[in-house]
Amino acid sequence: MSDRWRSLLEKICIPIGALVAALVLFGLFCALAGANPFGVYYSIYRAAFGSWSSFQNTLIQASPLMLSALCTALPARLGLVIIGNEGALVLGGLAAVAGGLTLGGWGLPTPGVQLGMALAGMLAGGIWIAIVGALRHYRAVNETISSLLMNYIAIALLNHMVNGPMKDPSSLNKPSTYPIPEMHMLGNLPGSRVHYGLVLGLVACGLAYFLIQRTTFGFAARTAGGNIRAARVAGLPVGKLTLAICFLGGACAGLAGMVEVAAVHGRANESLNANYGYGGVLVAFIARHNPIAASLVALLLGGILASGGILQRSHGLPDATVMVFQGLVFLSVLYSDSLYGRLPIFKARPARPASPPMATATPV
Amino acid sequence: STSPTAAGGSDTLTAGFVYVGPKDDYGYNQAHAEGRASLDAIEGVKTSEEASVPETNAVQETMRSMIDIDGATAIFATSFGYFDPHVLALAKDFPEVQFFHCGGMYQEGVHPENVGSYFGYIDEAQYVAGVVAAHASNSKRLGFIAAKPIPQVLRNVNSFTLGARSIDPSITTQVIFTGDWADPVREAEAANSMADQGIDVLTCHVDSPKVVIETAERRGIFATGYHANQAELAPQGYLTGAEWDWSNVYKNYVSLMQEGKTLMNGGIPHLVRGGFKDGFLKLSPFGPAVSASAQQAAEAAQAQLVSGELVIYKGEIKDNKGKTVIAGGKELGQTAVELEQMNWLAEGVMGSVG
Amino acid sequence: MATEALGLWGVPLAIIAGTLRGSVPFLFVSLGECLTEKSGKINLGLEGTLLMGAMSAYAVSYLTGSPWLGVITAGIAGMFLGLIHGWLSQQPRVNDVAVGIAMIIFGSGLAFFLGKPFIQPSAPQLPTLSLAGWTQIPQLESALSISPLFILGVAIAPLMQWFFRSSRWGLLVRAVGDSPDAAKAMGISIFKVRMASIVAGSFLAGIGGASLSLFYPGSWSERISSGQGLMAVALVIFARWNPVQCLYASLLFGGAQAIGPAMQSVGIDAYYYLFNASPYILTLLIMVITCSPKRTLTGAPGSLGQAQE
Amino acid sequence: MCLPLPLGRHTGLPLPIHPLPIHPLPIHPSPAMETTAVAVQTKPAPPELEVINLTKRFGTFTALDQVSIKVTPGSFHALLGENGAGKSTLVKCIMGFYTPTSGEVLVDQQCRDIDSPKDAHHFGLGMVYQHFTSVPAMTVAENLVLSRYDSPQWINWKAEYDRLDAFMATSPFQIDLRTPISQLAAGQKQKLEILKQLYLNSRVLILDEPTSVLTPDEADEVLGLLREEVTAGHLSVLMISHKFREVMAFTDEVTVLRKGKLAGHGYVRDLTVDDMAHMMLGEKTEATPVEKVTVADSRPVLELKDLCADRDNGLPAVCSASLVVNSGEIVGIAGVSGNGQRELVEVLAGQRPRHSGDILVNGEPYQSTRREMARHQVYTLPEEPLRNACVPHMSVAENMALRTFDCPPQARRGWLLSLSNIRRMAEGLVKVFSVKTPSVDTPVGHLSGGNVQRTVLARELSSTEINLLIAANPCFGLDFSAVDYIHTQILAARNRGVAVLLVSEDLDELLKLSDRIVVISGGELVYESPTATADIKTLGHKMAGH
Ligand SMILES: Nc1ncnc2c1ncn2[C@@H]1O[C@H](COP(=O)(O)OP(=O)(O)OP(=O)(O)O)[C@@H](O)[C@H]1O
Ligand SMILES: Nc1ncnc2c1ncn2[C@@H]1O[C@H](COP(=O)(O)OP(=O)(O)OP(=O)(O)O)[C@@H](O)[C@H]1O
Ligand SMILES: [Mg+2]
Ligand SMILES: [Mg+2]
Repeated sequence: MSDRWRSLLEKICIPIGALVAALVLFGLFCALAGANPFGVYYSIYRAAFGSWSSFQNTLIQASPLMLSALCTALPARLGLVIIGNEGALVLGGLAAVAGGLTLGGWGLPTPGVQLGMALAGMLAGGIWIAIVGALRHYRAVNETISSLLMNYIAIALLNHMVNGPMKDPSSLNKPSTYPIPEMHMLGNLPGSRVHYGLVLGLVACGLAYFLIQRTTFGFAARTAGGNIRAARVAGLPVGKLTLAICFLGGACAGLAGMVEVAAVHGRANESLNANYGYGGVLVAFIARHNPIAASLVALLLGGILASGGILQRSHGLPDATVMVFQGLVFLSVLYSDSLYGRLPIFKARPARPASPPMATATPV
Repeated sequence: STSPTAAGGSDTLTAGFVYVGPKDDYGYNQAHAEGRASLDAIEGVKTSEEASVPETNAVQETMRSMIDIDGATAIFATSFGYFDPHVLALAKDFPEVQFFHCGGMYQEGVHPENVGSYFGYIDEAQYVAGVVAAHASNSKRLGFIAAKPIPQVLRNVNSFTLGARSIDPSITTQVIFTGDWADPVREAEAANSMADQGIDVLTCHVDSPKVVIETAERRGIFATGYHANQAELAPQGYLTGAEWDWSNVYKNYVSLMQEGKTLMNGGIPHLVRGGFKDGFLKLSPFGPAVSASAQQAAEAAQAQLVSGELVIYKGEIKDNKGKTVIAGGKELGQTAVELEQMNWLAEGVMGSVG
Repeated sequence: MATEALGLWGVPLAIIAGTLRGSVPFLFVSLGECLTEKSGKINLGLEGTLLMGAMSAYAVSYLTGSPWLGVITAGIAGMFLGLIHGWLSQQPRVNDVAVGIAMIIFGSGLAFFLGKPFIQPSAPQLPTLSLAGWTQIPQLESALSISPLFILGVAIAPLMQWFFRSSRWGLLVRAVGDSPDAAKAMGISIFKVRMASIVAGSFLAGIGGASLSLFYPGSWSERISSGQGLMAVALVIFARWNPVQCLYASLLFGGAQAIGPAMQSVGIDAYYYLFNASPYILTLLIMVITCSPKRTLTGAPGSLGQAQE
Repeated sequence: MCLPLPLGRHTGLPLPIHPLPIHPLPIHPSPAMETTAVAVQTKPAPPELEVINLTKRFGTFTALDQVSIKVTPGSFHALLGENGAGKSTLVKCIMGFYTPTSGEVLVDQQCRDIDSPKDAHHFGLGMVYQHFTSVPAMTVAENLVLSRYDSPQWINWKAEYDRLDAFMATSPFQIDLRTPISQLAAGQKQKLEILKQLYLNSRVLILDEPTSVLTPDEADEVLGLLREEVTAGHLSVLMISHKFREVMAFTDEVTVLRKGKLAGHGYVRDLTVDDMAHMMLGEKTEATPVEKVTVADSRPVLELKDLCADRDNGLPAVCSASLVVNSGEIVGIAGVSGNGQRELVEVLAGQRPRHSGDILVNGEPYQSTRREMARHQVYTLPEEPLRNACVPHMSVAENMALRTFDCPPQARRGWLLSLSNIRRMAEGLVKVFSVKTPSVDTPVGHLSGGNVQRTVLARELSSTEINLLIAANPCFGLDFSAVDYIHTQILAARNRGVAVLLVSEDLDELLKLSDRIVVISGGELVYESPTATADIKTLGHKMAGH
């Protein structure tokens, strides 16, 4: 077995092993709670991936998570740990509504309004996280903490706006903004009930990957993220990079907010604050901040969320069961990351001194 | 006779219930879950329920899965925020399934045929609770801990105050908005700060009144409950409470459906609302601190509400800024549209809608 | 005894009372986080620990009738979650922030799952200590009826400070947090020291949870915590990794929580969403003012947030 | 020329500076040393330390292969070898810091299981690591107390201070007990490391490049004192060093490693520098002779005008520095570490904001932006390259592209990376600069210190149009062939007309390379002289702050 195959096999086996381990643990947990683990497994499978209809549910749950995850994954390349996704998302949604209503009011055609909403959402989310980046760069304020605090502030702002200045007086018992006209809403992918947010999410993940790995901007960001002192020696504009990458990350979360309002809610209200932000943080970390991997992890989380209901309805388990499941899966996947290169089966045999390819591999 | 909507021609009626929070919250969701549980005893009815479903497209997927996987033919969506766009979207996709939404938002001609609304005038019970509170209060100052200044909540605040002021017009109600449907620490903080202000009867409109009632008991003041019966939490100070009685409502719907009636064939009205008279509400049993005279007054008020003799919103009513909001001689019955758009606080309420 | 209204004087009183009541969970989680971070690891999962503590304390208090047993159980439940965090976050390539967020989900999921049967019943509460023998004003009396856990927390803060300065273990924790390489060279097991700090920190956070369910607001429900566990991380930075300053920061936060309701109760009620966000705005502002790119934060453990080799 | 021994040890006064040997000469220690007041007391004799057939593998890579070494009691033993030969790995295995793959460590002829430095301490072994191992946030006293394995659970600071003061009074060096480590200069930190081992009563002292951060004076002082202790029979020392001068002057025995294998052993009195170099490299090499040519039409390239900068803690580090560096000239900045030279380089390299003052390059204001660096062709060799100039987890190729990744051919249209061109260029540089790396895709953090240095050198010196080179301690910790290589490169650059600012704590290096020498002390440039006419005595006095 050559080393390449071995490492490929490792990359496939370890995550699958982690999922299996999590399922076994969760099965034990369910058995203790009095449910039949195998019935539970079957239900989860059926509800998340079992049919096209249920898989669509998974896709629907996954799409905001992909965009939201980028808000953590992109700045992470610069060494910043940002957890302000929720805040950027709700403000993005709020701004998208404001933009959509304004542009719609001017009588712009639908594509224009949609583009305007997307830009407004991205701008708002982007600026919100760029503030975090600016505080980091110019005031050395810890970005994790400031972004956490900014979440609370953004949600308060959302509540303030939809209950006050931006309130539609006819939204009586659930204060909301004015609705976006039906014709300006984002539609569904043909033949499905999955909205175009999924496409946006996948495209954004692909673009983010390309940006980081294949462009000079990404190179500069990775350099600054890997060692800021080296980046300064190379004269890289660390401040501009910080602001730019925070803006891009925030813009992705803002876009997620725009998708939520333009494809689902049709208006902004407190339902926007539905924990897609923290879900996104987790997705980004599990994907080790790799945007492509993030889209896959988002699918996994989407599947778990999609199967949450069936646990309650078919097995009489309480609503918190899905959280336990989610926690177990993520803890197990996080742990599995540490196993790369440690499992004897996947270890390369110690090279014999005479073997030619290793001769160069002896640093002195 | 087979039900026209039953899937697979079976006689069993399957109903799905969706709650926004945990179904044992001592409050809003619990009241619905208890209503659902009352259907267990009925022959030929199967229910399926899911709790803690957020008001995102997750609820659409939940309802869809109840229909597809559990074979539900009737869905009870119990959170206000489920209606638009979620229930409406699903109703379009499943024209043969009936969707009942708790919140009274159905509008004839605007919304699909297979959507119906149900809601109760719980402010009637709040009015009666106000009557009891007025008797119990020494300081003549009542407190109301409210989540948000939305019409439903304001209506409860006003009815509670009007009920109290029908006994003693000098009574005032302090209202504090916490801004959140569930935030125990802030609710406790509000309760304490009201107790510090000398308020001696508390009530609330939040998702789970547990903390408010318990704090009131600890501070040695009275409380009236909301959503469900919280008497156990305050054996001393619990006066009474405005409770939902969803079991009546749900049983009623189910028996209509079992008779083959549907929203679509006009057998079930699209808008079902009611108060004491229609069995939507009940009062918690009176607590030990309720005097005989208070009890009499409360029972009298309840009886008058049932008979229609008593109309809560009868002019002239001023708001707390002195403006007349309901002109003298004008009567707004429970179905009046104005009441559903309430954005004022009645005279005697201290606070503002922000 | 007729209760006199205090009018505007009620605001400062309510804030003081709110401070004494509401700061306990902040105090315990921030002390726990302080201990954890001094060893060089971040535990963002204290939110889950707090909920687990609140649930288990309430459950045990209800089942056994002894609130103090509940407090101990809460600590132990916290330690259990701390063990998981401590072990997992020290594996190579595993990031502690990520583990923290996964632990929030796992811890709160477990707490909600196991806590279902305990939402309805009323559990015996911790006794109240009254410091108000000298006054007849009922509002003051109630404001000065404080939690025994408050006293405990106030005592732990300087003790922990002293622990870091004058005990061998305290020095070890600081050494591991500031320079793991140096600690390793001294033959200290970084893994064990961090594990012990995380577990002990989680013990404290668990007790913080007990104070929520067994004293104030004094009941168990799934929304009992409003982010106190998450805020612990902010509080510790705010307090510059100094236990006594954690005490001050917690008092400030407890007080800030009371501002919104207290203002409304005297009729100042515009912008209450923004008022409710005031603790967060305040923290952010203070951090912006006190941080500077020209200086490193004093007290920050050198290895905080750095990846395991 | 005999070794000058320090005189003012207990006076607390700065030491008088002695003329330094410029070329390494074989010097034998004067055998009969005066016994010191400290050491005469009844200290047990050091144990014998022996390593037999020790092998250590990191993954598939064998860092040590069947190495044996013996440190006899009361000897001063040197461990030599090229960068990456495995010296540090060997001593870390002895100390229980690494677990050997196979082989035995014997103390007093008994096979011992040493699993941690604590066990090693139990057998009287103590080590000063290549990198400092004090805790920066704690004070000297806290570090000393913590380092003791038997310190009490609860510390009575008053009593501890009394004991520490007493220890300090009798110790060879004095350091203020209440200063946090982060405020100590490098030399002081190194002294503290050694002090710590004396405080711990270690009998066999292992030193990993202990003098690399010290001035020659300090190095002689420290090693001289240790030599006394060894001669008095209180201590054995196993020292890793790249400096033949020190080896010849202070040690008795040498063991040489080459590529993880034992390459030789011998007594210093029997060996010459050439012999040792031969053992290290396996072939005869000679230092490349240094030749300087005079560069025509020299013009000012770098001008500093009243430059001021602050330290991390906000206190001033560089005060009103004014300086000119001309093309075809090497200006050396001499100084004891911690006198502001690091901050000065950081400002020039763009790592630190300046407080006030101007920097002109080619007569134009210079802000250390990437565009200015490219326009004026300014390159930097910062000290500690892994910390200052490389991204450890990025590949050698990517690190080599740090200067050029945004220019064609490595970037297409200014934004699209061409990974193949980046690799190709790196492969070329790896050959030219003989960087020893498994492949250009290896993370640079996996290379040995010398090869990291070479990687940076390749990146910074590969441009044909260098105009200004700023180098800070470029040879820190490198073996002599690497040092020779770098010196040759720097001189070649100068001879091409490059202006070079060379900051170094190694006075020998400055005297060898620079045309003009400037002394920095307390953040101020206090002395300047052409190297040819520089008075070494004055230099020493100025460096010491007189
Ligand atoms: N090496 C450094 N260490 C610490 N702080 C620094 C350093 N360099 C700059 N700063 C501080 O960071 C802030 C921004 O610096 P500066 O504007 O030079 O960054 P920049 O990377 O050039 O950003 P931009 O390109 O956006 O201007 C200033 O407050 C400055 O004091
Ligand atoms: N932890 C490690 N993992 C993998 N390889 C290592 C590790 N530590 C050292 N090596 C490798 O082992 C070899 C020997 O390293 P070592 O640090 O012992 O060299 P050295 O002789 O001390 O060199 P120098 O003079 O530069 O200090 C080097 O090639 C190095 O890359
Ligand atoms: Mg070494
Ligand atoms: Mg080395």
